[in-house]
Amino acid sequence: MDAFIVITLIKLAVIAFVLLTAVAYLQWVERKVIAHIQVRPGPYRVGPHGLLQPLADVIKLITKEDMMPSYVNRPIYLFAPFLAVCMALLSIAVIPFGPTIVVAGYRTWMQLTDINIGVLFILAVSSMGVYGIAFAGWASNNKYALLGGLRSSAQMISYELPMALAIASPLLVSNTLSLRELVATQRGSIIHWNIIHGGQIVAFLIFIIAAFAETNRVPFDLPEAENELVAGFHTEYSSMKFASFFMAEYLNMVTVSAMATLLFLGGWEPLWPVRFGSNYLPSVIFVIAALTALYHGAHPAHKLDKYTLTGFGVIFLILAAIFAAPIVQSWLLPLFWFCAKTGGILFAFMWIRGTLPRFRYDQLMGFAWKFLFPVAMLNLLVTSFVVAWVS
Amino acid sequence: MQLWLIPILPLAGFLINGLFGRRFSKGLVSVFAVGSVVLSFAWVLKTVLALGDLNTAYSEHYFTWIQSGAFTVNCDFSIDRLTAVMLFVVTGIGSLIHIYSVGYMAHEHGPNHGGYYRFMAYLNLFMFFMLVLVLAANYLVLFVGWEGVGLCSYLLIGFYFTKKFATDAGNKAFIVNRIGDFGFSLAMFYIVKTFGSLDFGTVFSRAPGVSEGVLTLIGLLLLVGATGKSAQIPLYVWLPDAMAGPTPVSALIHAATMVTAGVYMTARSWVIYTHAPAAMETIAVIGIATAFFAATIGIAQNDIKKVFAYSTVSQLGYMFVGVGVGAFSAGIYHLVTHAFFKALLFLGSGAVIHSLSGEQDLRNMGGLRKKIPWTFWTMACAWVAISGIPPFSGFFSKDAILLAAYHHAPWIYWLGTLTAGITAFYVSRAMFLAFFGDYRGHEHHIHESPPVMMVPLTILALLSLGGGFLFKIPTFLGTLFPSLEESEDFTLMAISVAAGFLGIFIAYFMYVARPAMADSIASSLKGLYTLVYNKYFVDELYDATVVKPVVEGSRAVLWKVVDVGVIDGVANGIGSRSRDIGGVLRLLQSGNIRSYAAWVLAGSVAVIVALGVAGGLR
Amino acid sequence: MDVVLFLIFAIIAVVAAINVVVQTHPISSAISLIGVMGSLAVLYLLLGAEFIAAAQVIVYAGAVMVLFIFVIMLLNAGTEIKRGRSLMVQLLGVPLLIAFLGLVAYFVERIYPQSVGVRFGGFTGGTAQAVGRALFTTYLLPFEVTSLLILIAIIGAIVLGRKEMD
Amino acid sequence: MAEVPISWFLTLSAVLFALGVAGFLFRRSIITVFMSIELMLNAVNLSFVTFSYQLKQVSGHLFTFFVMVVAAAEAAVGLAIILTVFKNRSTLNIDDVDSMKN
Repeated sequence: MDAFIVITLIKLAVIAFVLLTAVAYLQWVERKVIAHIQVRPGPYRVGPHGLLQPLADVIKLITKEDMMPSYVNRPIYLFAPFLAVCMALLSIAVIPFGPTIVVAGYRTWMQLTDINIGVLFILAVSSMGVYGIAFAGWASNNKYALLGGLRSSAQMISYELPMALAIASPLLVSNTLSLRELVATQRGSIIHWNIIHGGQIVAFLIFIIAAFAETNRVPFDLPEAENELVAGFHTEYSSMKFASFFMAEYLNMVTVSAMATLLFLGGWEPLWPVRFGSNYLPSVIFVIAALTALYHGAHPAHKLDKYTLTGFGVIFLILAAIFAAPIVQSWLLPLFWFCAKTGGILFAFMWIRGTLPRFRYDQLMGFAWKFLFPVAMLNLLVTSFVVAWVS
Repeated sequence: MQLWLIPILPLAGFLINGLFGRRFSKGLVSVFAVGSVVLSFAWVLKTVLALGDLNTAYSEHYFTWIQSGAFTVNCDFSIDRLTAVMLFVVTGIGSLIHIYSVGYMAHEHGPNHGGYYRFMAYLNLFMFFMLVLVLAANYLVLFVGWEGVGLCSYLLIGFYFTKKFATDAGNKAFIVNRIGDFGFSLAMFYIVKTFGSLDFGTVFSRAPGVSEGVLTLIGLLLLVGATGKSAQIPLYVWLPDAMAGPTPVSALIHAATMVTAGVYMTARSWVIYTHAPAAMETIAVIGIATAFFAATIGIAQNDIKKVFAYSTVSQLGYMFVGVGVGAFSAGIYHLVTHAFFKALLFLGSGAVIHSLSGEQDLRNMGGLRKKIPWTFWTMACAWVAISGIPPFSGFFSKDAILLAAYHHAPWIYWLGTLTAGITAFYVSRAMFLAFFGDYRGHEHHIHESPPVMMVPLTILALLSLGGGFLFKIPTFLGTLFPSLEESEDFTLMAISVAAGFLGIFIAYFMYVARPAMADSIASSLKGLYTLVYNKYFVDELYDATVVKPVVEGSRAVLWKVVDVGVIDGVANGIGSRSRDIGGVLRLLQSGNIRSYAAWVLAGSVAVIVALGVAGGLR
Repeated sequence: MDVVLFLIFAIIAVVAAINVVVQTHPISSAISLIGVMGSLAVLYLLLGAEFIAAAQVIVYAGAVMVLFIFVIMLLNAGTEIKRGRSLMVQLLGVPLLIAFLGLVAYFVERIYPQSVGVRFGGFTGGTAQAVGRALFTTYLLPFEVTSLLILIAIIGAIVLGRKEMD
Repeated sequence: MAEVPISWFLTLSAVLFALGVAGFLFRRSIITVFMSIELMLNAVNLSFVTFSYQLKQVSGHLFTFFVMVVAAAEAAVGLAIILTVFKNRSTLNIDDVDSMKN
């Protein structure tokens, strides 16, 4: 019992640290990606290649003056960002990153807690997430904020339906609500994943589209459409409270990406079977990365690159060596696959943000109710018939 | 053997035409209506052939209809020789008349547009109920058919519901039949009380052990039912009025099939009657009285259909005589031959009416022999048959009845022979007035009816001519009924044949040779003529003794006292008391939702307290 | 542990419920109600009703209450106006309410012995699988009827919400 | 580890229900009154789930499920009605909606 608590606390600390750091750097990655899509360098000044930019941003946000507008509903105004971050963090608790591992003699899951209604839990928590935005919009006592909040809550309840239906299909195929078992049924290679094996490509696409809307991302970022609503629901927020909404958005992105990975892409299962050498892919990738970094370090474009890139090359080489070590492979490899898949989806988020324009609001709602919802319904129907037929 | 298929086919026809006939073309309606009945006839043929000699009844059990204690009524059909005869008559004549109707009703539109499919649907429904009646294996199922044909009779008499006399005639038929049905119901109650069952088999096997008095009572009550359905004294008054319906209806329902249901039922209950001589005697007396009485009325009627209507009443009286004197098979024999020639007479008169575009009065006809010869010759076949001219069908059956009557009681024979003469006279009168002499009417486009009408006429004509010796019904039914020791008596036969010839001769003399003579006789016997012409004032008598008192009584007591005083008083009283109470309760209806909620809360507290006090919460 | 959990969430529920009643602003009431629902969900978990707990959060907190908030925001419903006291309701309501609560509590305490207790994991029949099985076998007809009801409610809401309401 | 007496759950349910009734009786805003109804439904749901635990049957969960669904449908229609009432009468005070009186 005590060991359980201690292990859980340790896991909690590790996950919170990694996640929050990752979120901070996700923002850096996004800025870089969009910058490169738009053919400009992006953050470059703080640290090598702008790597310390997130740190600078955090310091800036914390030290900024915390504006408290007059005539706001103070308790709710303060409560809203807190709620948003809380709900975003809560769903991470049930997401597994890997299989059961043994650390220092203790068996544990690479997950904070495994509950057998994991999927329902995530749905429940994500449905609560809308309150943060709605309250923020309402409590700000600002018409732009109110409209943004209204829009976002309407949008989120609308897209929750096709999302839930899209989630139901792979659940039917895997016949479980537990996220761990969900991954277990997709064991093997890419052909065993729900997206291929269960024929859930339609559900996957619906899920991704709905996820974009749920996280208020381009092309569905109507709540913060700056040309119409200034900054939407967080118009009146500044400093850390503003940062909280920002963080919540990125956390939600991570959550839905992880969900997509678990539901459709086989979780931490490798792309192809181990017996064909999938275990060595990370090492190979890191070696290639290291070689590239070392090459550029030898032929620096900038003055500092000579040291930084070489350093990175060395780090990559060390990582490659670590991944090649059999002792840690058992828990590091699943983590690698999971992060790779989730990262891929996150990259798609940024990629789409860099390329697609924004919807109009009525188009957005019409799309949800008149297209996405019927298609999701149909997909669920067909899936259930197929499942009933097969079993 | 799927006996149920026989009645179900017309029922299917009824449902199809009744539900969808409005959208069908006339041809399609005809196909369903005629097809279902013809198929039914074919199935009867197949069934009877497959069942062989039918010496014992063959029955089928479908389901238990009523079960109450030891008393059970099943929905059963059974078929024996009597049923087989009836089935052939009903489906055979029914098919012919359906075919005939296709032509006769072809122009049916106008005020009741869509009358054609309605007519065909009713006709099919009638076939269904009639077949149920005939196939029934117990009194209750028979009663279902009995009531059903009564319903269809009502619907078809009042077919031209936009005309008041037609609906009045329908009502009259229905109400008069209620009296008979009341007797029938009482008879059934008594049968249940006595035998504990309504099954024919059970009742008849137990009948010999029951006292004569009880059987007489049952027999007389059944007879009341039979007099209603078969238009015997004193309940015959509805049948002449029933001619308000279309002519095929008169032929099928009011001549060939439904009105003979009483005869069939009486013959079916022969076991009861043979053990109740007094009831048998009553049947015979009622029968001969009706036969004579109706025949005399027939003399003075000018409406061609009325003449045949009274003739039908009269001939039904003959059948009752046959049954009443114990010659059940002779009665059924006459039922069959009568079905042939009377259906023919009606259909023929229908053809005449059709040719004259609706003219029914004999005084406006005349000389039609030349204009519609085919109709004339077919009707002439019926004429000789009903007049009892040998060797045509009517001769055999009438002779069989009269012979049996002579052995039973000679006075019945003599009255019957006289009636035979009168029958020959009035039928001849009608024929002479219609087909001989000069044309007295105004319609100038007299034309022969279409083939679809003439083919059934021809078939019926052949049956009227040859039916008597083709179908030896007494021999066929000999195994079913007790045989009477009958000796062929050529003297009696000759006398009755002579009466027939005499009737025809007198009619020829009066209406063809000396046309003025009829009127002079009528004026010289003015009192008698008026009496007969007005049907002995029976309708007026009933009106004064039954209808008026009932109407007046209803008006004075039921309406003024019971309805206005008691029923209205109670209804209005409840209404005004409710309003008073409502006036008090209205004060609670404040429109304030929260006060409603407070009352709901008070109610739930009261419920909890009551439960606690009553000990429900333990 | 179970008792502590129960007490924590029961107290949260009661306090939030009182808050629902006494707050004058609808949105405060709504937030309090969400609190009640959330704590009830935890109590459901304690009672072994994990599916119902999830459904409680998804349906009540996630959908129904969002609708409420939505309407409050849409109508910009402010603090309620105090006027025209309904004396009868006050007179009738307070004693009745006390009587109701007292009676129910009395009977509950009398009927249910203290020995019968609730313990986490004491009942494991509330999984999604068990509920689903019962839903699609024993309770299939009510389920279908309910779906019909929802359809009717959707149509009703659309009809009521149309612009050309007059 | 101490067990929680069943009666506590039921009493909690009764208290929540009574609070719902109180809200219904003493509040004037239609929206708050409506929320009080939801509170009562929740209280009843708690009883159902408790009974389900006591009887070791899943039926109570099903009843709760149906109550939830009905509550959701009710909320949809009820809020639509509130919107209509507000549109036509520009009031959210329940005492002003009394045209059904007498």
